[in-house]
Amino acid sequence: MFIKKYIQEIWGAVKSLLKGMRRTGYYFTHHKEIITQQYPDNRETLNLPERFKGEVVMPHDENNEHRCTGCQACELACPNGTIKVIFKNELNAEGKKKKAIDKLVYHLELCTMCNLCIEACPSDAIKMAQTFEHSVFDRNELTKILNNPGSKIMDGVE
Amino acid sequence: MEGFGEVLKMYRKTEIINDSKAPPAEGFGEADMIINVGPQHPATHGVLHLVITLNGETIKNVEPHLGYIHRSIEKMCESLSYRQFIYVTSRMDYLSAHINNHACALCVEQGLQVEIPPRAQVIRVLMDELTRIASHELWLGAMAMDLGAFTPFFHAFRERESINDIMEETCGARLTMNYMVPGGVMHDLHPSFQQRVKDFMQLYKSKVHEYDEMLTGNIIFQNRMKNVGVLSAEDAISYGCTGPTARGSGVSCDVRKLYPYEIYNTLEFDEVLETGGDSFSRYMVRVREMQQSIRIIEQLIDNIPEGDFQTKTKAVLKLPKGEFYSRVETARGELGVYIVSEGATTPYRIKFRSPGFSNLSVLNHIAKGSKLGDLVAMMGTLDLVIPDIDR
Amino acid sequence: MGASSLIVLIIAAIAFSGIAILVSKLVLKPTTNKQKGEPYECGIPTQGKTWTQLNVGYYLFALIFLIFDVELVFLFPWAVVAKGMGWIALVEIVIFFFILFMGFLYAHKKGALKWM
Amino acid sequence: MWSFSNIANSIHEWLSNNFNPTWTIIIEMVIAGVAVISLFALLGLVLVIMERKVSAWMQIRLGPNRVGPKGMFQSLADTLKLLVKEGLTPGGADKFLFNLAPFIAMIVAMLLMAPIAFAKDFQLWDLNIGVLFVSAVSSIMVISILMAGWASNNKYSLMGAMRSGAQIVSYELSAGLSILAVVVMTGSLQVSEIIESQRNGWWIFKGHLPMLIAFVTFIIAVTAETNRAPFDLAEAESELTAGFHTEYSGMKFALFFLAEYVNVFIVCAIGATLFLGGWMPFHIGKWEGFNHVMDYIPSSIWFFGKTFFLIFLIMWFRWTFPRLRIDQLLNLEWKYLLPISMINLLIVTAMAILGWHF
Amino acid sequence: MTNEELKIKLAEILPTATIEEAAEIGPGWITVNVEPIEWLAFAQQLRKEEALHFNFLFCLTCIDWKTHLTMVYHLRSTIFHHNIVVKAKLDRDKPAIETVSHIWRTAEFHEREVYEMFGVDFLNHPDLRLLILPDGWEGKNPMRKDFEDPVNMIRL
Repeated sequence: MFIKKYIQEIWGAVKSLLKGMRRTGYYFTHHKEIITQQYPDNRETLNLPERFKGEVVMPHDENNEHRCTGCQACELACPNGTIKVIFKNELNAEGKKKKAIDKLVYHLELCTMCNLCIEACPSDAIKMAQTFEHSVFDRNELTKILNNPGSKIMDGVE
Repeated sequence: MEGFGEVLKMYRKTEIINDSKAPPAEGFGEADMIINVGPQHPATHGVLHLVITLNGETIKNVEPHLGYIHRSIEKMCESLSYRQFIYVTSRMDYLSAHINNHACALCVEQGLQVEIPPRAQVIRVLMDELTRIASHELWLGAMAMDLGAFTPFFHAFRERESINDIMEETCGARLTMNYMVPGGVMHDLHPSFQQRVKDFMQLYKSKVHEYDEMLTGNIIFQNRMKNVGVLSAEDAISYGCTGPTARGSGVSCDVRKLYPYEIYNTLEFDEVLETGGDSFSRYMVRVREMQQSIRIIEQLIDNIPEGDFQTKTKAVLKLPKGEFYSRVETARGELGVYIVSEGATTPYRIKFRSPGFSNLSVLNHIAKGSKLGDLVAMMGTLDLVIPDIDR
Repeated sequence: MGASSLIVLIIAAIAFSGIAILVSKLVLKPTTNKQKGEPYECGIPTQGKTWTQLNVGYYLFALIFLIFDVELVFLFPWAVVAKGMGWIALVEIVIFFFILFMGFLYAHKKGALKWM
Repeated sequence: MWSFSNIANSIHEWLSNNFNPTWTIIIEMVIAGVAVISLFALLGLVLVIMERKVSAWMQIRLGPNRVGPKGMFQSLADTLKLLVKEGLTPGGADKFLFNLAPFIAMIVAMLLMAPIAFAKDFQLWDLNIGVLFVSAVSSIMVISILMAGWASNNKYSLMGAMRSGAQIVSYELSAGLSILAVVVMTGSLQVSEIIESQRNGWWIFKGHLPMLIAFVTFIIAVTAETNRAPFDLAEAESELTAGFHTEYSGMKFALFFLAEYVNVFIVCAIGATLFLGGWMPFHIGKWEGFNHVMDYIPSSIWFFGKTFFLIFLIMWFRWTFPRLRIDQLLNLEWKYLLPISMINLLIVTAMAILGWHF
Repeated sequence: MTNEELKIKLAEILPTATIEEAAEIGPGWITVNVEPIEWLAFAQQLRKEEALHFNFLFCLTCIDWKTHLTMVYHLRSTIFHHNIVVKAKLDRDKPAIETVSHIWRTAEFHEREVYEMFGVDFLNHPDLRLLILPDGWEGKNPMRKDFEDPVNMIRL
């Protein structure tokens, strides 16, 4: 019958709407379900996973020595030209001339954090850091030199 | 950076010329008006530009104008090596970045004739399915928001966030992971991966009924979706639709079933098909597909074989001369990667057959004659990701 | 306060909005820019005239509304006395509604309530 | 006992003792104007923060929590932001109408304040056709929206205005019919008499099911009339970016915004007055003790409590439901709400004549 | 239908075409090289023929070989699930081929993309305008090998 169908239709519609309201009402009253992370406040407790790809860094040990041989594998592996290796000639202990890196220039503004340079590095000289707050006021600050001034290559790394 | 000024100049030049030259659509009447939806519009989720001819509230013609985020990825890939070009494809359909990378890796492996270890295969499939769920979650929230229901967006993001955390832990990034490499995957799984995926599945299962309460069963939502944007099976095929868009019209086109890759032929899952062809069917396909993905993950999560996660490949990859085509099922449909190799270290020509491009082309066909409000529902259920369309 | 409150309210509303707009005008210096004056259409220059005729679908509702709104105005005095008048009021209004409802059904059948 | 009416009376006495009658009236008018303006501004601030908190908690978020304790002053900061924004007038717009529209919206919202009884004996103008006044003035609201949409010279605005025109005039009917249900029961259009008639129980309880239906219809209709989701087709941000106020910015936008919220408050106040007994405390039959406790709560708290409960209900709708489409919206009115409320009115009349209520 | 049968069938329809098995693409892929003039008739037959029923054009692209262009059509049947690749060699200076947008509607957008990227003129295309590139770009075809980006910011 028409009237019966009409009323059933309305009842079904109201029921479906009440169901939705029950759900939102549940969340309105259950504050422990809140998932907001208050980002700048929780900076201390924010633990990024060790694999997080934030930026490329070159670890140095306490003697200011790094593991980079200047093989340019990272430079070749990079799809964007993010890494540039600049060489200098250096005299080693026996007085022979030896090529060594002067600067390892890293353009953070071009980097897409694809991890290919780290994969390509044969001597594990570079790795990904967990930093992620990269914003600066001057774009030039994003061009970084990864090796510390006066750093040397570690002994035994070929 | 001296080129930057010129880019700006060029941009300005092209901006002013614009589309005003475009002739009015056929049958443009007195009472009709042309209205631009996008590129800065809340419903286009990106920079899609639709020029809509309206008669009152009724749509007479929809014409997409693309290219606002065209980066010519195909041309870019021609100068990148076979290892490098994979990362760019994450930027195409950024919501299913894993699956894009997977397609490229598959194509390169096909050319190199490399067998990848079973562990890597399982990892890839797991990641693909997680990505698919994450993508559908985002779609669900965004589509609900288009229809004016704001709350499900946040509920959907809660689940998506836990997937992103899993991704972050294993792959090191949340959106553009670049985890697939030719020969396998880049890292091994994180030790806590299994536990976290199980936690996620528990979360998902405890919350999945919310979508029914908030959306699927809701009378307003049903009215908005049912009989809106009806796409027949023939049209879906003719317009080259794939993925949930076509499956909502009853076209069986799941690449995982038809042309199984990796270990999909050993897995038990259903190809989700709905026959309505309207927006509601497309919605249901995606909602049910999430459950199928959960089913796949359930089968695999306790059975990840031990072994290598990567086959060692040469440092410099060279594909033999020839043509290679691989296809995978992304969250939006069939992604084809067509590589033409001249035997060099870089591909000679790459074509990405992106699902969004074909799915978008059907919009004018299904939108004609419906209301302006329906357009939002249609665009929502076509699940357009603009970088995927523009490439 | 009586009817004079309406005057107070109107003046209050005008004063409130006027002061708010005036303060915001005083706070900043307006800058002029050609793009600023353009209508917002998602960043694309608008095509064609905006002030055109719109489809008649909107106006049919207005017409039907007019009929029903007049009916509503009739109902107000009736409603005040209905309880006191007793059954005669109910009978009268049933007849009134019946006629109105016929008109409503007619409009419905003619498709006036279908959105065009 | 401390109450609004006592304060008003004492002020009046003090003024009439110290000034001549003309000055008394003028000063009283100024005080009333200032009071209404402050109420207006306060309502805007409170309702905005309330909306944001309600939406946040429903969406498992925290909501604003930076400005002031628990984000209480967030809306104040928002107002300040809007104040220093430039109020643009687009080049192609009809400048006079464009700038007039927010004023009309404000005047309408303000005028509706007149017959509302905020507390016992505390009312600006207890006119004898109070309810009719409300339903008549509230339909002027549509003019301001149409004006804004038309004058903007923007297609989105025009569409939004047209939609809201069709929508508001349609829902005017069922809102009026559900108000009539109460009027039939009471036999008066005067707000104070309607409240007085609920001394022994609110209409929603006294009137059985038909009154409940009238109440539900009323709430749905006023949600639509105030352009609130799920009926916010006039703004429909995913379809028309911002609908009729796309071109408005700065303070002019803020006025529309404020007018919308005040309208919500007013319709909820009317709803509370008609169906929930206005400032009448909650009484249960013969529980004398309980009733006495209820009487001790000031009448203004009863009124605002009921009103804010209804406002919360409307906010709850907004953050739960998807938006309707324009034709569905009108279908809902013309095929469901209007016939239902018409038949409901007949039933209520029969009930009133038979005396089938408490 | 097996690949052998398919090959025979295709040869029947278009005797002038060269058919080869493209093993490296994957099993079951057949490459058919056609002349641009024959393409439209051939396409209609591929779509209409009951036994072939290639109703799904899932990829349409072009390759610039510096000396000539090649149009590549990837076709599939949703019933038989067999795939073929049809290639047509085009002149590089004045590339033109018949449109297939009325056979497979998806070609409409794909052809517009190829038109702007490679400059291939699709005859009888209903709406051959720029799709992705901004208006006023005419004349330069970015996907051709000799295209120089005027504002190449990073040169690797």
